[in-house]
Amino acid sequence: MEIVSLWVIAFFSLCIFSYLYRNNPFYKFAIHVILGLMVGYMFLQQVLIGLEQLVVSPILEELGQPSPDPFDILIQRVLPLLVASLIFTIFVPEQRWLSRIPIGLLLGYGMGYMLTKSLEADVFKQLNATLTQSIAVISGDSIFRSRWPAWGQFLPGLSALTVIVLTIFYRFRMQHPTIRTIIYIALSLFILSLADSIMILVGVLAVLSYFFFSFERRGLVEEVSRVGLVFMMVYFGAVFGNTVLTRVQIFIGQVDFLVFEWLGGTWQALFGG
Amino acid sequence: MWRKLLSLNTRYIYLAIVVMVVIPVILKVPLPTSPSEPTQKLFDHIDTLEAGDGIWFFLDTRPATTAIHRPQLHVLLHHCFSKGIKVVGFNPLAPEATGMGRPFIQEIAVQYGKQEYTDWAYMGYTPAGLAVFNAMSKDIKGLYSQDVTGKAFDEIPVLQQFRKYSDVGLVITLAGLKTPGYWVRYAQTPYKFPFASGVTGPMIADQFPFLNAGQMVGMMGGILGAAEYEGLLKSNNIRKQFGIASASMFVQTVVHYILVAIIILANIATFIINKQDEKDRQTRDVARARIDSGIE
Amino acid sequence: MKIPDSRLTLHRRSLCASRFLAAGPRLLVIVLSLFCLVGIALEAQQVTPKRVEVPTEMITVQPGQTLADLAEKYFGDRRQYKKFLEYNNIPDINSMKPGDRLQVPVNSTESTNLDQVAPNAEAGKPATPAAESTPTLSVAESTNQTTFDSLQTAEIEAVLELAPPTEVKANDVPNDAIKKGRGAIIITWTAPEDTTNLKGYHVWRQAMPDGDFEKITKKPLKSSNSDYLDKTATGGQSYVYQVASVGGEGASGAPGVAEVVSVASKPAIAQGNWYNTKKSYLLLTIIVFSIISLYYMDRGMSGKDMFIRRIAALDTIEEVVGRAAEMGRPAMFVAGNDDPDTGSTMAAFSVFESVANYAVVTQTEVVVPVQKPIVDQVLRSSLRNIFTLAGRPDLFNEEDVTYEVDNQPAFIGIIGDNMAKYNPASVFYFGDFTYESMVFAEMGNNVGAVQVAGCENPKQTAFFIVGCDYCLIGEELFAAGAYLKRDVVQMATLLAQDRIKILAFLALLLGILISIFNPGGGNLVLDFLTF
Amino acid sequence: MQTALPIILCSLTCLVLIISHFIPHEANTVVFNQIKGNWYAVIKVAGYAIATLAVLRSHIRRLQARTTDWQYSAVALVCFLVFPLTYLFDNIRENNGLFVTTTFSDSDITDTSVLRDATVQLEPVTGETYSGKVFKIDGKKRRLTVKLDLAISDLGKSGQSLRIGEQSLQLSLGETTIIPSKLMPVKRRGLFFQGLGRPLSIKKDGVVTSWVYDNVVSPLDTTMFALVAFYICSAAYRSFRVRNFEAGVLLATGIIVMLVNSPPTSLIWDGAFPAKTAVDQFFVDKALINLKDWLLAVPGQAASRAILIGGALGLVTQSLRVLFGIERSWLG
Repeated sequence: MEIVSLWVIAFFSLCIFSYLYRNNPFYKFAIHVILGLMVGYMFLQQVLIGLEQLVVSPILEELGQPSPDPFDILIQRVLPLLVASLIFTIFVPEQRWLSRIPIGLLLGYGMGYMLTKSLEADVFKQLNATLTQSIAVISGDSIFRSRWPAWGQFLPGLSALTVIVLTIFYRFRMQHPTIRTIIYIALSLFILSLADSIMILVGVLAVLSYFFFSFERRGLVEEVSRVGLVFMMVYFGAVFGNTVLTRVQIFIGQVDFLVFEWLGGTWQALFGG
Repeated sequence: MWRKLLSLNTRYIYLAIVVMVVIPVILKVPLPTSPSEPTQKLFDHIDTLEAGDGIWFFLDTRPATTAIHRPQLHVLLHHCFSKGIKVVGFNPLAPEATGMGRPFIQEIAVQYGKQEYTDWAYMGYTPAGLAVFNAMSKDIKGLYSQDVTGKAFDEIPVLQQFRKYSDVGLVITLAGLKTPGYWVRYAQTPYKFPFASGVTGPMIADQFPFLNAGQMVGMMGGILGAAEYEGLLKSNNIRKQFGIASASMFVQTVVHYILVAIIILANIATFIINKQDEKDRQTRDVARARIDSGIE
Repeated sequence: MKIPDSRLTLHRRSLCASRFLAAGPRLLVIVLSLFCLVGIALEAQQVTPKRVEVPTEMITVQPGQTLADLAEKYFGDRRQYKKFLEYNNIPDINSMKPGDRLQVPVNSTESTNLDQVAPNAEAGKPATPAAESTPTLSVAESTNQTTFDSLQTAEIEAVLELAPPTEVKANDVPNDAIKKGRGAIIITWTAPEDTTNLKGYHVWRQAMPDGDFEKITKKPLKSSNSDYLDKTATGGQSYVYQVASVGGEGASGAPGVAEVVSVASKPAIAQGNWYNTKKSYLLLTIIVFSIISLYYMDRGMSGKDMFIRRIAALDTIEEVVGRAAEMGRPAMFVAGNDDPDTGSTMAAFSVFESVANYAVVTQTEVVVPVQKPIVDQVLRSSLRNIFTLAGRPDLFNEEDVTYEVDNQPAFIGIIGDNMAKYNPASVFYFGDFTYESMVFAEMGNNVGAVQVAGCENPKQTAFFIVGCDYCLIGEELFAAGAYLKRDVVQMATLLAQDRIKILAFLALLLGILISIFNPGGGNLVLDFLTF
Repeated sequence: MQTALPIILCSLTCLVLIISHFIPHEANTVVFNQIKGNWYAVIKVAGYAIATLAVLRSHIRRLQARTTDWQYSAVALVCFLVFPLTYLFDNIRENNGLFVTTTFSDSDITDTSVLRDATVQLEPVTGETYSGKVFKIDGKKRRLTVKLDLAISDLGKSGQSLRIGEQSLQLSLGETTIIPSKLMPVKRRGLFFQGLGRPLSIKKDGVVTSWVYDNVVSPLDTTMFALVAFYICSAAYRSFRVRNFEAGVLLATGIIVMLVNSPPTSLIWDGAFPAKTAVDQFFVDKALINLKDWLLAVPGQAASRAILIGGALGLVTQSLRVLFGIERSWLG
């Protein structure tokens, strides 16, 4: 039995790998076998067992009780089943719109659930985390302040102020390149004078501004959103480079199986080597 | 020549990868690695254990990361079984890992002639959730009435001497999930036992706080950690040859370097080709200008 | 034959949206805000109920004391002694002995009593008899008798040394539910003036109509803490709590330890709350969000111009479909691997509408393999309607949208097969993806297709960025539908989203500036962001 | 009507869900679970049913029309039957008959596994006595399922008679008898629905089913995952080009991380720049590792956070469109 299963696994793995050369009958065969199996599996697990657990056995249990409650059965089991089965009107062209009702209920549920959850978990929590980190760094002492405590106190506020004031100037009064450079210098000074978490904050702000839809990308917005784009590119590059390792490792594991467990196991089974 | 490089059919790349991977794996070409500090510390800790001591390991992972955690578990088992240390495995936090543990141990146990139930056991999954951290400080019998093979708890001798944290010399979690943090917070900090972790690559950075705080005696970071451990096993004459981890580290290195190389080559190629096109265009323009002037 | 411009068909669809707009959204917003207001109001009056700050005390029956005496002492009326019986549910008046503890029935249900006692509580001085009559014996509580004189002595020293905690309040914990019939009640008190020889506190509880006081703290609480969370209260059951200040070697709970108790003036009932005040900010944000989008909707309906900047990746979709048309090869659309009721799949639906429109206009075949059930229903009927609107229902082919299999690896394999079979010239990936993103992108590239991808998951976006020709990052996916359709009503929501984003942006800036210029001080932004 | 009714229902459901998020009261959770447990789940089931129909229909059509690759449709249709059949087979072989589920109080026994070889007597009110053996022990919930020795033929009436009324079950273990604390109603299982009471957990349920799953289905996942190794490399080769500044950044970070991930790099680096003084050590020693970690931890975290925030806001907008009933692409 061991050998058989080894060979089955190896056969299917090789069939899949053969796609790397080109689409071929072996690959198609393997894929369609899996497709058939999984459709059957889903049918079994989702439809049969689902029906049994959600509708049949609860109703049986209820009827098994000394005093079954018909109302309960109707509202909680039969009615949902009826509404859900409206989806089958997809096969009746003129009554097809009825199938939208269960779909609508499903989507309404999902999106209503999503709205609060994502607003709470992603928006508020993430903003909170970002802010807390950077505040912890500012009110606590940072690399910069620990080195030059004397004016390290003022520098963050000073440079931030410079950035803001000059930016306002640049935006409305004089669009002079030197001012822009000064802004950049002050900005980098500001970032340096604080710490990584401020870097994170700046990155978050920049990337957020990349996603502004309602202004033309011009002037300051363009500058900032380009910084944001750079941040994102750094992230994407790092993620990509980091993933190569694990993915290749998976393939190595596969090769290890094929070579040692499959071939080696077969060899042992045949010649007891 | 440069253009040929750029218009290279991807199948050649696939072929190259297959060759680069399969041959070293078959030959088990090792990459000798210098052990990093966490791996060294983990090795030293296990080395201090006596024969007859026991360690617990926890598979908090999914089958998808088998390729990383199998080598990690194997180097540990090699070390333990060679020293006569008894091993008990659990996966109370990851039901998916139930099928993984026992075969992994068997592979190594047969090499050292260790018997299941007397030298090692695998207990599998128990639906206790985060309560295990507390319960295991008292008695694991409260959690497990039988092991993964269905053998009753009381009939497994190896369990009788290792029933709570304080009985074992080391608790190590092989984690593909975020569990090491939980272990430190809920188990190691209150109950104070030697604890270590073997994690996947992306999780390494998260472990250093625990290591620096001394809450972990050591760590095996990704497949590289396993490779370093194999190197330690070899340099201490515990195993003669390197294992799959070192081999795969060699493969990884080759693949990475060649990948980087061809990327850089391709960029040079594009650069040169653009230059050439530029030159051609200029010459063409000059020629056309000359023609025009000739017509004039 | 003449195929109407895609924009036209889209416009018709968006108009049918506008009819519902008149009332619906406003109604919903009103409902939401009403809910918010009512909830806040409800909880506000539930969290801080009016209370009388008088410690009603337990007294010990002295030898020779009759209930009538006590009644006169506390109610100024000898005929009221029956109250003792009913409040301490003593069946037989003769069963009482010296040393029995009686609760003096001062109880918020009887406002008359409260009004009498309240004034001298305001004076800060506890109610008259508290001093001499509170000391009791824990032995006597546990109803086994001790001799009379030991009782006496214990009383004396207790009187000398211990003072009861004041202002004992018991309240239902807000923003929680009854879990498995258990609710939570928080008991708060303030320590007495002189804490000499005050080792700690015990908390006692009495189930309201009938039931005797039982100690719910195993070992005395430290004298430092001034509140206790009783998690074992049965939901809906009203309790009277009393807090005893423990003196002597109370930690051991040995007999002969004096306690001085004072009782919460108002019985508390653990109950589920109907509104979570902690999350008001969340609800307010939603309401503001919807109001802003309503405002922009009105602007849009009234024909004002709404500016949305060009999104490069989305502008390419039309020409990518056009490319397939030129090459006479089909276009493929993959709607991710997530359920239909998730945001990214919804976004994929609306992108698909536009893609299908362009395809119909340019007479391109669209191949749509689907992984999840119901998604295929939606996409199929969408395609059908678009063909119908374009006036060519005859061109529609049921098999263009096919549910393949709901299993990730199998679906990846099928996609690979389809790529080789249909050889699409342009492929669209919209929705949620995991590791298959890389596989799809490369498979598509190997058949020489131009690919556009949009994915919410940041990690997978990296692979799409590398593998595909054009890629939507993050929320551009959700903006895509509105952007492509140029449907004013939906673009209004985009503008609203931008405003909210600007608010978040400014909130971060403000928060950081506050903490820069006043380090270590309070930060209102942070308070807003934390629940 | 045809569009208004579904949309109104949809947005009402949405509203209910939003409001219920702000109600901690226990009644709300009850209602919530009702909706999720009955309506949501049942609609999902219907969706799967119709999807199965659709895929079967399309493959049968391909078979009839003899389109290209019709043979594979035949393969798929044959394989479709495998899991239901194996599961049915396993269940008939494993557990035909009647099952009594019971909980026994803690005072009974400490170690549940000794119950494994207990003999069971079940005496319903109807008078007749059934013997059975312990089928399944749940040590945590202290619940054990007893399988009665009954043929499938008398499933019907005995099942009925057993379900109603009190049964007294006694487990006799050697000479000691244990009377369980409380009895649950007998689970009657139809011929096909046998064992369907519990979720189909592939690991435990039946030999054949799990064999097919372990040897055909689950290896595929790993193999597909392994395919990514090839594709990721070819993708890197193909599209890591310095087209503009951003692409350059992408390339640079990618290459740096890849280099650092291969151990010899840091060895070479440390060999090339030996750290003599403390300052050198600060800047040189482990410089590459630190750089990689920093790239992922600081700019990377910033970007991913911002993308998350933006995406969540977009999601909220999407849900608002559904709530307002102006998102109609799902109507088709």
